[in-house]
Amino acid sequence: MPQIFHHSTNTFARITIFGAIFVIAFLAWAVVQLDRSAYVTRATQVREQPVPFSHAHHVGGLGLDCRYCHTAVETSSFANVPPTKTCMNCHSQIWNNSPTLEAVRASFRTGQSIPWTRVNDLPDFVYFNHSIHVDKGVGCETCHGRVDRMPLTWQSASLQMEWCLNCHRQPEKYLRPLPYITTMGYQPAGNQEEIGRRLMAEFNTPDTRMLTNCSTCHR
Amino acid sequence: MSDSQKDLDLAAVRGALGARLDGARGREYWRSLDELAATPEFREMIEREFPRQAIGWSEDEDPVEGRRNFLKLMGASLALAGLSACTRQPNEQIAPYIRQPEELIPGRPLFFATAATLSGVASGVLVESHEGRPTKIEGNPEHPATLGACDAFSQASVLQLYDPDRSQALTLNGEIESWGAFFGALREALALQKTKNGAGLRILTGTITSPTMASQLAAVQKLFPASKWHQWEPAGAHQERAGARLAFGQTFNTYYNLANANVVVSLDSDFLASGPASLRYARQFAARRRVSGGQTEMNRLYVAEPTPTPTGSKADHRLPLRSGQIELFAGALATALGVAQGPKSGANADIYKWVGPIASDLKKNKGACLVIAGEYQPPAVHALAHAMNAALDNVGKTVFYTDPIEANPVDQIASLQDLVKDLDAGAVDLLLIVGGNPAFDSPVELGMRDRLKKAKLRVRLGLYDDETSEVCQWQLPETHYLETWGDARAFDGTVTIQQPLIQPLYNGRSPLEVLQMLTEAPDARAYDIVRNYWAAQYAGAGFEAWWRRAVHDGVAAGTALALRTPSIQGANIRANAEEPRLGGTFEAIFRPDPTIYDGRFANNGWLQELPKPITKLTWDNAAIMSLGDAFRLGVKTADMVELTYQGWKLRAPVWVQPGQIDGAITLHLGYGRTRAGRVGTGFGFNPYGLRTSNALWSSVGLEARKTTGSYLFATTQNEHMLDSERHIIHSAGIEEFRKNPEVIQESAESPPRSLTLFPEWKYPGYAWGMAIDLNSCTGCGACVVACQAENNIAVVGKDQVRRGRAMHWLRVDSYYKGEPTKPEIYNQPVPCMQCENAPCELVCPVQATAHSSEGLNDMVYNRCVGTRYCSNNCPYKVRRFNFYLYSDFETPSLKLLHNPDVTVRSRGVMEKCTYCVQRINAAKIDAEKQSRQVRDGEIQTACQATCPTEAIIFGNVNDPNSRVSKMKAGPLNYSLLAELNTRPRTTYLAQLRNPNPEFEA
Amino acid sequence: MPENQEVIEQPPSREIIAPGYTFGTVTDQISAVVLTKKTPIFWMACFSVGFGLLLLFLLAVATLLVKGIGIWGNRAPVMWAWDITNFVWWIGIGHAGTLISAILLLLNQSWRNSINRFAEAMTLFAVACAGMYPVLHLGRPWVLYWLFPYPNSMAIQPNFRSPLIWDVFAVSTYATVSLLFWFVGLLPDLGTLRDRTSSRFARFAYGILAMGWRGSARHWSVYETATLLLAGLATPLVLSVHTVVSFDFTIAIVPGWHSTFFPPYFVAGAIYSGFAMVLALAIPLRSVYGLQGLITDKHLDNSAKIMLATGLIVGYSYMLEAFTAWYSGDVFEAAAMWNRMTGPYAFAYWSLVTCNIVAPQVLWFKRVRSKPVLLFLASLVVLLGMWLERFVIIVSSLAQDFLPSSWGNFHATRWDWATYLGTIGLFLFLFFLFIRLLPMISIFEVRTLLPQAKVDEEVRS
Amino acid sequence: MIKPIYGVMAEFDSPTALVNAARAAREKGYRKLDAYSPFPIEELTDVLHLHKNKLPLIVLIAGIIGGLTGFFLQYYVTVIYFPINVAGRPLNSWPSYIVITFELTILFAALSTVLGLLALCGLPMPYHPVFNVPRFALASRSRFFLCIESRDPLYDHDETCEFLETLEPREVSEVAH
Repeated sequence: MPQIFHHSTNTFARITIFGAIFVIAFLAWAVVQLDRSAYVTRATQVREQPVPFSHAHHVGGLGLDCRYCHTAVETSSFANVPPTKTCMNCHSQIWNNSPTLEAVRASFRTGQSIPWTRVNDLPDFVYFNHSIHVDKGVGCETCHGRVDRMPLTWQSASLQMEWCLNCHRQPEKYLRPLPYITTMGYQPAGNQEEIGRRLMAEFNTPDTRMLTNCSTCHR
Repeated sequence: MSDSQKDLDLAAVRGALGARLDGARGREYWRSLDELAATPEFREMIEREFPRQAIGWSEDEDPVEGRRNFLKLMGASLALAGLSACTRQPNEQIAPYIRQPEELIPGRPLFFATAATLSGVASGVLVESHEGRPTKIEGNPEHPATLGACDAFSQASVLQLYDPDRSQALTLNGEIESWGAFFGALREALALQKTKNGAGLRILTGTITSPTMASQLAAVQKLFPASKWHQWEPAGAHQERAGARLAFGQTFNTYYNLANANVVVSLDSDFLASGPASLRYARQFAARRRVSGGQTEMNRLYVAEPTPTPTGSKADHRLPLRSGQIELFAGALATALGVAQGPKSGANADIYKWVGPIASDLKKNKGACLVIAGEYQPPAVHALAHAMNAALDNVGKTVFYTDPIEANPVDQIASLQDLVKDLDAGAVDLLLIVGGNPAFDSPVELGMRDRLKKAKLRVRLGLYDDETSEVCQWQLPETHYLETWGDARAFDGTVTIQQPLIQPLYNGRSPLEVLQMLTEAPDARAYDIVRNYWAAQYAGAGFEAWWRRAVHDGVAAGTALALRTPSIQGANIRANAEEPRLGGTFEAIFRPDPTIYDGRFANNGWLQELPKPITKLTWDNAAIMSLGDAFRLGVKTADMVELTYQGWKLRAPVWVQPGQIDGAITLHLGYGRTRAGRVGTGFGFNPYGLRTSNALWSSVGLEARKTTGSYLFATTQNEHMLDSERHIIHSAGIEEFRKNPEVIQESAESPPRSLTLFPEWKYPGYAWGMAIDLNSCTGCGACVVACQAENNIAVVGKDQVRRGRAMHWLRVDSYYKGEPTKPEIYNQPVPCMQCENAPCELVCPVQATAHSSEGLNDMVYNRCVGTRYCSNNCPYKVRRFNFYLYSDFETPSLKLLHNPDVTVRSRGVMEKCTYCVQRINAAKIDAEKQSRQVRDGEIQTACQATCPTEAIIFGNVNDPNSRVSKMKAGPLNYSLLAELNTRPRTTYLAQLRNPNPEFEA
Repeated sequence: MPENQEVIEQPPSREIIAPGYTFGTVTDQISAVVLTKKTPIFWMACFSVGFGLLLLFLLAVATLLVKGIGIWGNRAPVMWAWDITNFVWWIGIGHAGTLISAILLLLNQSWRNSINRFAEAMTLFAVACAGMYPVLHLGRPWVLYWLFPYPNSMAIQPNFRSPLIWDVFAVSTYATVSLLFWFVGLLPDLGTLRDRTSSRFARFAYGILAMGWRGSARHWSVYETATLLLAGLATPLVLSVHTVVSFDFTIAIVPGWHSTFFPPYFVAGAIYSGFAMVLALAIPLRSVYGLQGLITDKHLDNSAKIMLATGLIVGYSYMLEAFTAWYSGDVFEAAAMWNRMTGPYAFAYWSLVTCNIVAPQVLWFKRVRSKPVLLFLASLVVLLGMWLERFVIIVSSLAQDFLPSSWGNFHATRWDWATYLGTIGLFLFLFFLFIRLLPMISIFEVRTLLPQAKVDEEVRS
Repeated sequence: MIKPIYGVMAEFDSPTALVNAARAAREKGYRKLDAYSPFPIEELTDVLHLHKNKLPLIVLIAGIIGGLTGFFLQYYVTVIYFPINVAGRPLNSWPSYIVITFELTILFAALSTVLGLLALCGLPMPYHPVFNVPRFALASRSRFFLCIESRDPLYDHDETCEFLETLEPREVSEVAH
């Protein structure tokens, strides 16, 4: 009988068989990467806003404290997006006819809310409470990043479960003294881990078993 | 709550909506309601209405996304959550306030006091409000009628508020009109009436206790002297008032104090579960039954009743009697007490056998006992009860009298017949029907449905466009009590100022505002009407303070009616010697339905799906009859019978009920609605079709015969008999218990903690646990609705319930023990047991359910893949599975109802009770912020908070001083199915009974 | 076909291969089934039935995915019903193949040579059908991958204590190993087909699959070791699979499930139903394709004997089940058993007893064992019986467990039927594709059965 | 150009003939030779001195690796990676891990068996000189072939052909590359 295959098919056949293993491995790896990619988590992506509000200017430049606008952060689960009134406190005086702020003034006139786009947006089955974190030494910067350097705001962390667990499993690596909660670019005075452990004792932070309960975040 | 928040002007939006509606005319409008709800205008309306009160994730490019994200709702995303992080978060938006009200902190609920009314009588409630959305009703601890507890009706009223089937627009003959147009028409009609002193003006209301409304009606009366005000309350306290008149010659209001009663005799009164003060009574009654520490004194309850009720289930002696025999029994008892002259023996030997021991028991407890006449028993029984209480000198100790709480306690049947007379005479030009549903629920022989049409101009103010609206030209949307100002009296006359929690959703007006239209100041707003009235009442300075306090507390100080001590007109007290003869017929017994009452709650899914006490029937009523009668008729449960009463006919499905007395067929009112809404229309059958003026509550002469066909009931429990081997309910007689306090422990088999191969898991810090006192539980079911409201539990509908797919996290099982004709009845609430060795956790392949360090059996909905293995392996069967997409993610108004702190579950995931973990976490966070421990009682689970008898106690079992620890430490404590060594954190306290030793069964 | 297509019909014989066959004739007769141009009506008929049911299956699955598990009759407390019943049934059937090829190989049962190929194929397809149910019965099938350990951003992994995870591993391993075993067995025959087919495409396809097998002595020596090793591995595996499946029940505390002798009981049952399926397939096939010479009455007889033996073990298990329920003195166990016999599912219980214990007793008689038709019927009865067994164990136990308040009965919906018939369709579809495209009998192993295959002793040394 | 020859091939009718031929060739001193048959003939293994192969060792090692992977995967996940209290069982519930440990052992071993088989047989090799012989198609049906390869030191085209003829084959043919 005549040969069915050309000589080269031998090499080809082997390559396909053993190559397949690597291809599959690569695909798996790719998916895992995609799962954590900025495309999926939307981290570092600037969101469109009705008013081009610059944290860089207000926090970095003017040095406003976070709590001037986000008033509920110490008392409520929700840090609160400031009412138009808060903007107008200043902007009825300064920049009071800048076209970029027209949306704000319009809102104040018509009583229609400014439709801000959420930047740090957890899935709806996750229950995050700002107040307890802020009261127990988790700085704004720890999750929101250097807001004072964001001309337009973006989400700095992945906000994925493993990211949350990093801190819930070893808070000592992240806690800071209460006076520095809103500080941007905070540098620990000394060894973070030691400070962290001291603070945990001070705040009597629950043990990590409790911090990693499912119901701590999911209900 | 500051009024500034209330001045939202929605005119513009309504304009848009109205314009839209004008497009769709007549009936077509109704068909197009859904479609309407989906239109941008409607969403805008809802959304513009709320952002100022609620932080709402509002519109978004994709309308579906937009609707979904409108509120803190995750549900639908759950379906996608499968791909977890692989799904990107959609763009969500935040609509902040313009000016933020200072007392409101976004993310933290506020509570406001107001009152829900039933048949006109108030029960005080606290309403939880999330950024302006009322989401949950709790009892008001300050209020005498509720004492912090809450019944199923009030719990479910919040769903009624958001019901998309509520009357949404003012209509004239089914076509949308404006309030202006109506006002014009009304003025015209009134002008005419003015000329004839209002001779043609009739107002028909339900029972009214509101002082403000009373004054308005008086004012109207002054303006139109010849006008008439009629009242009709289908399940009102007519008999009670008539009884008082019979006994005292004038109308009095009666209430009791069970805290002082050692012995209670109920003459067919379900005082623990129905009636305006039932919550208070239940609390007091349970307190006198609780055995703890050395205290082993229990009160004793005798109940004579035809159909098993929650009260009957608590009885130490339950005496099955036909409703018609109660009078005979009361007479015999009165005779035995020497209060009346009656025969000492009679045809019905049982009765005379019973009265002896009961009478001596009562005599032994003079001044500390109580005879309660059922509110549906004839006047004579009430009179006898008054006489006996007087003779036992209980007045002022366990029985109290005040002037009636109603504005005008007329004989409502007479009042209705009077109206009918005028209608027939064609004397009624303008008939204003405020609330109620007379076309549906008035006595059948009056044929109200057609008679009403004889009034020339018919105006109906109602929550729903129902059977009555159908026969009226004008249908005015009524505000829900959570939408407006008002006031009402409680059982003892205490006034609550009702305050609104939210702007009217559907452009409704309150009864006060509509009645106001008849007066000189037609356009006053509810707030001013109520405030001005009380300002007028309030003598002296400091009204503002008084008003603010009254509104804040939900109780107006010093408004309880003064106590009276009326004297018995002995002549009227006669002991009937003859019981009505059945003569081959049956006795018809009419009762308001345990869950949808007189039909007003027919469109309320929570109440429809709430299993009725004892029968566990949902979505239906039935012809409840005894096993004997069923046998004689040759029928079984779900067979159809034809009932005939004085020529009126009705087909109804049979329900064979253990404990039902032979010869009586009990029919629950309220079903068979023809125009209730999408939820309530067409379920069950309508007993009003047999109910005549002369037999409102019961009468012999009902004929029943088997007919063809059978019916599909939806019950949540099929098997009720307790067998001796399965130790599910532990109980003992009090004497037995006194002799041997360990009697329960000995009968309960529970393996020692050391009996395990595994190292112990330690639970330092908090260890949450629950104790349920079966001795207190009446099985009323309020806890079930409370749980449903708190935890966003979906309504699944009759068909799914029938397929065993009801979603209640907490169920109340009922069991019968002993002979089927007169069984002992036991109630057992079953939430998740939070087992320390949870069988469900072991078998979950994805760790969607696992144990928390505080001993909670956590359930992570968004991790669940839905193998349902956990449910199979749960010996208590407390896990519920979303077989379909049960949660409503579409209806805009229903989204406002959701509790933002609890995930709304989507299709294909398992769900269950976690001790209201959202409340636990909230309390813990607050405590930790103050660097302290959570205090005992600081966390109340929804079921616990609402329970009238405090049967459910939750707390930290690591704290030996917590209430729950103390209860668990007691000798009555036992674990359900302890032999499985699941180590439940939820345990039960065994039930005790206190039978009268003189009683030989 | 090239030269001498000398197919000879042989009368059935008591031997494991009819006399008169030569290397050529066995080769040609078996490969002819695949290589022939004309397809028999029988095949057409069965295949179309299978295909039709397969479409029904797709419809059922589509509806399930769109609407949810609710379309089935599953309810509280019967959260598992036909879904898991079918799963266990199919897995059970999927035992015979590997058993025949592995265990009988180790036991030197040369009669296996002519039935192991299609038995293995049957195993594969049965496992494929079984595999459908664990996926479809999920409330959210699209997150199936959470059942596998993989590095994820949720930082959470499967619960390795759950028998369902054990299932995932056991079944997927079993499927993989069976596939490998089957393919390895096919290699030489693929070579044969490659060399015998006349169509260029077929030659190419078989050529690729044969991987250049050329029957060299070197190949054969490694090949023999490999098959022995695979057999050695598959033997404990095949016994483990149904053991693990039985853990789904024994690990749970449901009365009627929680029992220690399930593993041997389930394995026996699996082999029982497996052999029933082998007979149900072999008997029609051999008569349609005239293979009585290769699949002789001897094969049927042996299979029948194995059925009888395993059937007796199963019967013993039923009795043991009842006995322990009574002897344990456990209220709930006793109640569950009593309910099984007298409760709402009594009919199913007693029919399964009839099908699995009473009916198969006829296999004691040689006269029955030598009547293919009777054997065929018997095996169908057993297949039905084994389905009922799983149904009763699962549903009747769940329907009435601990608290009477939450008892409730299961009623199958039309979608339950559609899904079940659907997988039967899937099975037929795959199986008849296999019949048409691959040799249903292992050619090279049959060659070794021929007397000519012996190397004469005297010429040696 | 002259095509180099892979070897010469003799065709036989019966396994016995093939075995004898192979033995004769070995005795003649040929080493680079191979026999082809439609089914395994164990005698050939001894005759051609096919030393025992390494497959069992490979499989053993793979199996052990699989087992260890299985156990420590589970141990790591439950004890180290995310310790969760499941049903009050200890974190390291080793009895529960037996099943998966066993399954992975089998899986790894089985995969290594098949890959090993292919590797040791030098498969896949769709192209091979012997296929150039037209009658070789029968090697997978009913005929038996002995091939002496040209890379054998003793190989000489004519001599080898003659030698093969002495073995009374059905036919001798040369195998082109």
